[in-house]
Amino acid sequence: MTMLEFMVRRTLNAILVLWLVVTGMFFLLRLAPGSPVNSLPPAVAADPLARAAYEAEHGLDQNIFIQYFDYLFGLLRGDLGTSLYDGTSVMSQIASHLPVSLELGGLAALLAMVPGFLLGCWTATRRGSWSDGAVRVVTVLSFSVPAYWLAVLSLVFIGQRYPDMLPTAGGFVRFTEDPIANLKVMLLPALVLGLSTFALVVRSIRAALIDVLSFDYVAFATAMGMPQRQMMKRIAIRNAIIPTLTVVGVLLGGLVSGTVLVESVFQIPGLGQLMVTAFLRQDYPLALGCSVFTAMIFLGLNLVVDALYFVVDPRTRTSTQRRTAPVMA
Amino acid sequence: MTTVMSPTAAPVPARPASRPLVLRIVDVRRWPIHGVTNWFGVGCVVAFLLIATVGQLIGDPTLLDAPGAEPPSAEYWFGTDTLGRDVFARTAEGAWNSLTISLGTVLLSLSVAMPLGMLAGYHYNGRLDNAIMRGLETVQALPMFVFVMFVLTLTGTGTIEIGPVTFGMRTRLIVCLALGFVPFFARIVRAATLVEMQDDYVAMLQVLGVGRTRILLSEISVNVLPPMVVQACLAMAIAIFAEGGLSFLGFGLAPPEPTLGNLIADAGSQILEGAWWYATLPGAVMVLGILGFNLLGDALSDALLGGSEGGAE
Amino acid sequence: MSELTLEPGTSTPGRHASDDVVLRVSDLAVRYAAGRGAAVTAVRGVSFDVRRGEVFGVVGESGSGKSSICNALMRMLPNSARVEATGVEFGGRDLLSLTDKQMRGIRGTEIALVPQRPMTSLSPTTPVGQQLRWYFGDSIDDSDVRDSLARIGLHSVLGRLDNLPSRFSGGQLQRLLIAIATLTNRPSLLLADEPTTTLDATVQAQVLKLLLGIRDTLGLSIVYVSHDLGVIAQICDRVGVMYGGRLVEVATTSDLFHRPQHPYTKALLGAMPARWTPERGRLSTLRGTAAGANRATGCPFAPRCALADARCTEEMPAVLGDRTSMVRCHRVEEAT
Amino acid sequence: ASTSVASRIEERHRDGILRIAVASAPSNINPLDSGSEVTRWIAEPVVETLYAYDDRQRSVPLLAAGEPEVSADGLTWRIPLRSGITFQNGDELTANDVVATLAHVNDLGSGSEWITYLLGYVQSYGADDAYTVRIELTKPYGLMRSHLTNLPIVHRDYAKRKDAMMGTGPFRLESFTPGQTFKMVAYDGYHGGKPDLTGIEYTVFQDGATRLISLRQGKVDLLTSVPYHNIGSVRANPDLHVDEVEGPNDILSYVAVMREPFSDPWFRKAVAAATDRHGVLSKVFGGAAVIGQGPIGPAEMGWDPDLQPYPDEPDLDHARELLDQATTERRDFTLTIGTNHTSRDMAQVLAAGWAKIGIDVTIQQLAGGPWSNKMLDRSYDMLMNVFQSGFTSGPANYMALAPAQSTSVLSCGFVNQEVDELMDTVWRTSDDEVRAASLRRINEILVEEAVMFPPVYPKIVVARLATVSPLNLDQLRISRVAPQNLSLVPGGTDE
Amino acid sequence: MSMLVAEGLEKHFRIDHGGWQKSSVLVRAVSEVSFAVERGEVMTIVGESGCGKSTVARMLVGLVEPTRGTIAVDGVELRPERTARDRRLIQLVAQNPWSAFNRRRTLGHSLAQPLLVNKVETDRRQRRARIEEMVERVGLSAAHLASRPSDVSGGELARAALARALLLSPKVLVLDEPTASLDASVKATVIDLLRELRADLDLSIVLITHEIDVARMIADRAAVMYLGRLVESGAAELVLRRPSHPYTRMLLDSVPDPDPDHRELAAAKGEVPSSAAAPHGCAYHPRCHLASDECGQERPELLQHAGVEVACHRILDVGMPLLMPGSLPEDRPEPAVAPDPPADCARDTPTVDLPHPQADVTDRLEVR
Ligand SMILES: Nc1ncnc2c1ncn2[C@@H]1O[C@H](COP(=O)(O)OP(=O)(O)OP(=O)(O)O)[C@@H](O)[C@H]1O
Ligand SMILES: Nc1ncnc2c1ncn2[C@@H]1O[C@H](COP(=O)(O)OP(=O)(O)OP(=O)(O)O)[C@@H](O)[C@H]1O
Ligand SMILES: [Mg+2]
Ligand SMILES: [Mg+2]
Ligand code: NI
Repeated sequence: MTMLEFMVRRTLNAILVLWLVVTGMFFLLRLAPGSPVNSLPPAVAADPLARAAYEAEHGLDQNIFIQYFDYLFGLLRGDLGTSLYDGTSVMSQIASHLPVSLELGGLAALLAMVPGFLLGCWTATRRGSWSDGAVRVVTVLSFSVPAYWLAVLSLVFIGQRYPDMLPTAGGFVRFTEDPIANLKVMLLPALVLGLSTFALVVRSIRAALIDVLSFDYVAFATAMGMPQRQMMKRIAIRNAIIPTLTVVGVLLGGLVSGTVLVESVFQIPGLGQLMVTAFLRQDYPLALGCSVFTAMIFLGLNLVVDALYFVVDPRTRTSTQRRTAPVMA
Repeated sequence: MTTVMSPTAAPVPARPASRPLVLRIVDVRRWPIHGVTNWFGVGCVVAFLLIATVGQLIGDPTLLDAPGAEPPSAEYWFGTDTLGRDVFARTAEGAWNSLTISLGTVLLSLSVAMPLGMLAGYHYNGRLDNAIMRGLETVQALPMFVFVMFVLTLTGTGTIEIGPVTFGMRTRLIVCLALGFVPFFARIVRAATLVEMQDDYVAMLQVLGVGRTRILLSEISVNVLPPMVVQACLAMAIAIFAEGGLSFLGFGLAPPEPTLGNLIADAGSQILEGAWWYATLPGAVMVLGILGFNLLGDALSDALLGGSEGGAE
Repeated sequence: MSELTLEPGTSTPGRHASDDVVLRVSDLAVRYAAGRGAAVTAVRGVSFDVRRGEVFGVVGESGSGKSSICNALMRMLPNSARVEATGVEFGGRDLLSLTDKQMRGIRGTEIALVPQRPMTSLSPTTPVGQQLRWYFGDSIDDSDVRDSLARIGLHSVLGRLDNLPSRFSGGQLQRLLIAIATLTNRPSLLLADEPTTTLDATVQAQVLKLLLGIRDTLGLSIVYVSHDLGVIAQICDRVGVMYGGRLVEVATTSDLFHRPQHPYTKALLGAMPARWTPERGRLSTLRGTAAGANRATGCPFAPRCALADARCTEEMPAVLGDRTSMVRCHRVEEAT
Repeated sequence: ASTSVASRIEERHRDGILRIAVASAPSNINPLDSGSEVTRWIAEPVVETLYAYDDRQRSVPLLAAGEPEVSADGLTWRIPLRSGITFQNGDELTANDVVATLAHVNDLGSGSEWITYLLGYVQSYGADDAYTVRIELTKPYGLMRSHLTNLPIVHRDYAKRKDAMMGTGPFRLESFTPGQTFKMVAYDGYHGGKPDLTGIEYTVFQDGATRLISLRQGKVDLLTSVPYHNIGSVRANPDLHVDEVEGPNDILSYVAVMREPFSDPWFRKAVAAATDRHGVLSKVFGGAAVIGQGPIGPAEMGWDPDLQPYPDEPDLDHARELLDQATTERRDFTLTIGTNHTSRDMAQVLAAGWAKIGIDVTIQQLAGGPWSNKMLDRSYDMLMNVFQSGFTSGPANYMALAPAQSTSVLSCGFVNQEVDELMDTVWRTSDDEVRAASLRRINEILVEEAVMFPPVYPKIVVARLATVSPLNLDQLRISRVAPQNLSLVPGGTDE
Repeated sequence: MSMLVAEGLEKHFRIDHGGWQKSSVLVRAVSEVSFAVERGEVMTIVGESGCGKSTVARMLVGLVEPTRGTIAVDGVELRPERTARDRRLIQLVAQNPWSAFNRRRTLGHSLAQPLLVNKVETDRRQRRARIEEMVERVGLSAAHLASRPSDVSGGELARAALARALLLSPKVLVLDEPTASLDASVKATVIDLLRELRADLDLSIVLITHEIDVARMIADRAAVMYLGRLVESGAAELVLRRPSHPYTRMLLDSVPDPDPDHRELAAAKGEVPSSAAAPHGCAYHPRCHLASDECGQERPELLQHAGVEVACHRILDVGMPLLMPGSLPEDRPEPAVAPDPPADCARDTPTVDLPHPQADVTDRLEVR
């Protein structure tokens, strides 16, 4: 399979899943008790005239399937309807919140993956030493500390002293407004968010590397006198990345989930916070829009991981041949 | 290439003594748990369980008669909150809630995921497998948190009566969280089943006429279960974390029922005003639980799987 | 390298061996720590010589310590293992007292290894061509080198250098690995740890011929580990028989097959279907298994030996003979 | 209190911008859509009303040129407008703008909260000429005057927009980030006196504690909704001033009289008697509230300070006696509250109190929409929420009373002829004395019948840096912070 | 009537290559394989790895559904969906004893399964007795039943696997490389056991193996497979000692002879091609030193030739191999016993005496 072919297949699969998600959520939301009209001021919502007028205005009086297809076509056009709460376009809300989340997630991923990768490689070669033990303790602790608790604690212990580090206490600044202030404000949340990812990357790389180091091909390279450094670079790390990549999909899910919590604690106006508010207010169109976008991002990121997988592990290209390797002999 | 296997290619792996699994788990002396960290993990879990069970008997989590916002003292170990409640009593009750919900979640999701995963693995690449996998992918396309929020929003926070069954918030939380865990478990079960399916003994059983149900229930399951026990332990940690996160966001049990998450959330303002004990101590108990189950998972992985699970540790 | 031919397809005992010793192993012991202070002694008191141009066979059942010897010679045992020896002399140096760095210099250049499982001995994610380049460097572009590779049956591999190892058969890969092991630096000693057990008989024959051909051309010595007496008979000059971590008998191949001394050797030969006759009825002459033999205090074979007495279980027999041929057995000792 | 904070403030004040921390942002910035205080706080400097309250809470003309002309039957109102008043985009205010405003708030599909007050009363409206607005009513509506005092007038082109605000006030909305920040600059063409400030900036801090921290650290000048738990520490801080006034802060708290157990008056009275009002006052509000009895509080029209049927501390013995007389078997109910922290704390204190007479309370915390669902479906036992009523209704909280009227769409099932009639009077009459008397009587009946019993009336609490000029507390009493009238005073104020 | 009759067995696997058009490859794992095994007879199938031996075995026991062809045991045709009765007719013993048992179940449990599910023995006690009897029959003790696979040796496991297959008292036993993964000394005991059982139980056995030595020792008849097809079949003495087909000869020659005085490693030319792209004509022709143009064009049929069936165009050109004295089937009354073995170090295969072309082929390998 070529890269293009592989990606097209994966993309089609992702689109199918996305469609299932949208369809499932849409109908479930519509089946849920309580009309969205009820989020109007009670006296308005209680009045049959006002109710009918509102429903007509928002197309809620139509057949559910018509609404569904309207929604799907809207989705294709980039129109996700309007928020019940404030009547703004869901798309514009998402457009203004999404970049913040992406920045936060990206920053967290960067802060977690790069040092995590390096530390994981480092400890794998020092298996059993005290530094390995220390790293193990640190990583287990790191992913055992819930981000939201850490966030609350950091509000206290760091926020009191360095209020500029906190988006909550200083008001959030967008990257486009003031990059430095923005990074300052994002640093702590990104660290908190990335901590568990960092720990899992370390553990995963370490485990994979230890595994790989016991494989025949490493033994052969060593027996052929290949210097340790080259062996790590050419063989060990390259092969150890593959199992880690499969974990990365899960990690990304964790990051996306994590933004929801961390954004709530630090009051960062990202997609996560928007989504939580939307859910709490039962602002269905907004909640649905946010969820669809989250799913889209998640599936998109997984596509990227797939692509990486394809690059790092050329065996995927001949996946079917691999299963029946004897045929090729 | 050739199937000529030298004896080296199929060494008899050293396995723990062959006694029934349950006995091996119960007999502490024989626990192959060694190393400080593993025992520390067991200690954490025990401490967490103690707080959740025995601790919960000490003090009343909803009684408002204490002085407000007092730091920890001999009388109130974890201090009191602004409404004058004993934070320790609330933490213990919260730990109990966390524990029951997490345990329920893990058990429920396991009981759903085991059959699903085993069926998918048994029919690897078949139509049933594809259908199951697509379904799991769909549930997974939303991060678990978002997914649970979605379902909880749909069903509201009150009790729901479906026929004669009343779904309280606790049950609902369990069901939602469990639904989020199912893909996670099902994938692992499926992978483990696949490995088993490639083992000759399954083919042999088929030749001997053992049916699908029997193979899955009485043969493959005994091999899939030990790794799942390890995974369940790790999942307990995640469930405690997730339950805490949900109640932190306000999607958990309703007040005045304390949960570790809503204790932390409640503390928000107070902690800045110097009431450090308010969020710190319940949070520490939660960390105790999560850390404990994580380490216990590692330890069990050593003990049950010879430490080779996923090459981890 | 163009002189590489595979002309002599067979090996006559002693034909290629000279008297200078390439490797001299004295009293080698390998111990694995097995958790909680317990230890497994996989190899003990093993002494043998390998002479220039000689194929020294090591034969024995699973777990008898064959691989442990190879790995000890390469100094590639896991950290949990301890190696002791009065000396492991190779090219005038004691391998065990070299620094790690010096040892790295010897690996691949003076001592090379042919692995047991060719299918998993190349990195699975890098094209074969690139891996060849790691070892051969740019010389892989020379037509000479290519020619010699093609001549040893790697023609089809050279045509598909951008393919991953999984696209080649075990035979092709094993030939490739042998080429890498022997042709990059022309080592003087080759350790072959059951290089053909995973291969078909037809492919095995090809690989064995290749090994012998290379031995003849380069004049290297080979330590050939196997549990297949047929292969041993075909290619080895001298053979050491391992049992329970001990070398119980060393003899020239011809002597071993025609005049086996040790009861174990005899039993092993007797259990070969190829040497079975209908008159004999049963094929097996041995009871029990080799499990736990390396924990025995006396002769490791005593529990299964029909001739064993109390002395055998208590006392390890002394070496009878010299380094070129020896046997360790009380019964043989008594007989002489 | 450090010098670095002081210098930071001084540095910041050079630009003459007042920074205000608010607890939440309005859902949209159309000031006609929402009656909530969050919208109002942000809209105050930008939009103005036809009439305004003076410091004695009498309605006086602002954009109107004088008192409205009301026809003898009370059905036709003519309001003269001042001329020469311009919007912040330079357009002159005319009757068309007022008509556009009215059109929006009367549009059933617009979702504007004002519809609640006008539905069924306003028949038509129009411009007689450029400076006269005419409103035709279906029946006499005394409250119209109050609404005209509260309803902001918006530029005709902006009446329906949810993403922009255009009024005649002293400040112009320059930019905003939804849910986060709102920046205003002084409008040079303002018809009144020129403000001291060059601009006002609102920042949303949802978390009370961080809101407070930013005030302490001098990042903001003014803080609305001081968390009740933290009032003590603000009071103790010499660099900060805290203003607490009795305002139209309400705790909407009523029961479903049409269903068990609250259909039983004895049960209701027992619950009312066992309500831990003092606990709520001290534990939840840190003392910044007044013990509550009926639905009408101290800042509202009809407040009766002498009406005190229930004790501060729950009278458990009496409550048990009352409960013994109840015919209903049930000893449990669900308390449905809003999602805010205050409601939650309150509910927990109350539940603990009720538990003492053996009543088991389930607390159900719901956000706006789902909360409304309950209210509209009448599927609640007891509803409770905190809200501020001043903006749409002035010094009287009619909406909170609506459930007590049996003809209301929101009726809680309480049927009382006298209350129904009095309510009609309240809505109809244009005589404040009559209205106040009616309200007093309604309050009395509801207290007696224990249909509505908020445990306390919370105060409005605003904190500011010492370097901000004092607030007008008379305006604050009806929830007007009026930041447009504030100024920055170097070195602090002396009060 | 033959005990086991396989008629025209074929198995094709379709393998998808994830591509645009879902291009797929057809692997002809087994084609047109027919054979019959008599009561009490051992028939062996030999061939290189991947030639389809296991697929035949799996088709015989119903693990793989044949694409074409029929299988009949004792005159009963077996359907792809095996019934309990079918299963009692034919059973399988798989190659690797370590993976033939559930590693977390006791041997007792595993051995009870066939009796349980086929409702052969519903009474617990009797079942137990029957299992113990069988276990002792294969040389294990009842104590082994309580242990798990990891606690017993490979040889014992192999015995247990045999016992399990025999519990259903099948008429035909299919053994897929039963000794390949065993140590030399253990292998010998298992071979002994097999020979014993066969004599006692009057079993028909299909033995699939790599090990020509083992095959020679116990087989009555032999079939040689190459790329999914039978190339030669007939009496074991003929096929395994005096092969007719060039491929069989090459196969036998490459088995190392355990005699150091007789060193002649005959290495085959090239390797087995993929069964997804088998060469035209005779599949062996690219490696065959006798190949003519015809071989590359037309596939030879299996034809009777000098007592065996051979599929080779050139068989007549090569000529009938010299016979070892006393090794023709009709010379021997008892088929189960192999002919007189040659002296201790004599070669079994008489290839030396033939105008033998292998030497130059093998020496050259792929060198051109
Ligand atoms: N890393 C290790 N840790 C502990 N014990 C080991 C280790 N490697 C080998 N052993 C033990 O040492 C003994 C000899 O093993 P070794 O691999 O050298 O045998 P072998 O002769 O090569 O066997 P095989 O034919 O199966 O390859 C065995 O009992 C084995 O269990
Ligand atoms: N399930 C399958 N799907 C696709 N191809 C298969 C399958 N099973 C077997 N094959 C192919 O069929 C051919 C014959 O396989 P089979 O396992 O029968 O060979 P074998 O002779 O038993 O080899 P070995 O000696 O290695 O066991 C091989 O090319 C193999 O790749
Ligand atoms: Mg070995
Ligand atoms: Mg096979
Ligand atoms: Ni092969």
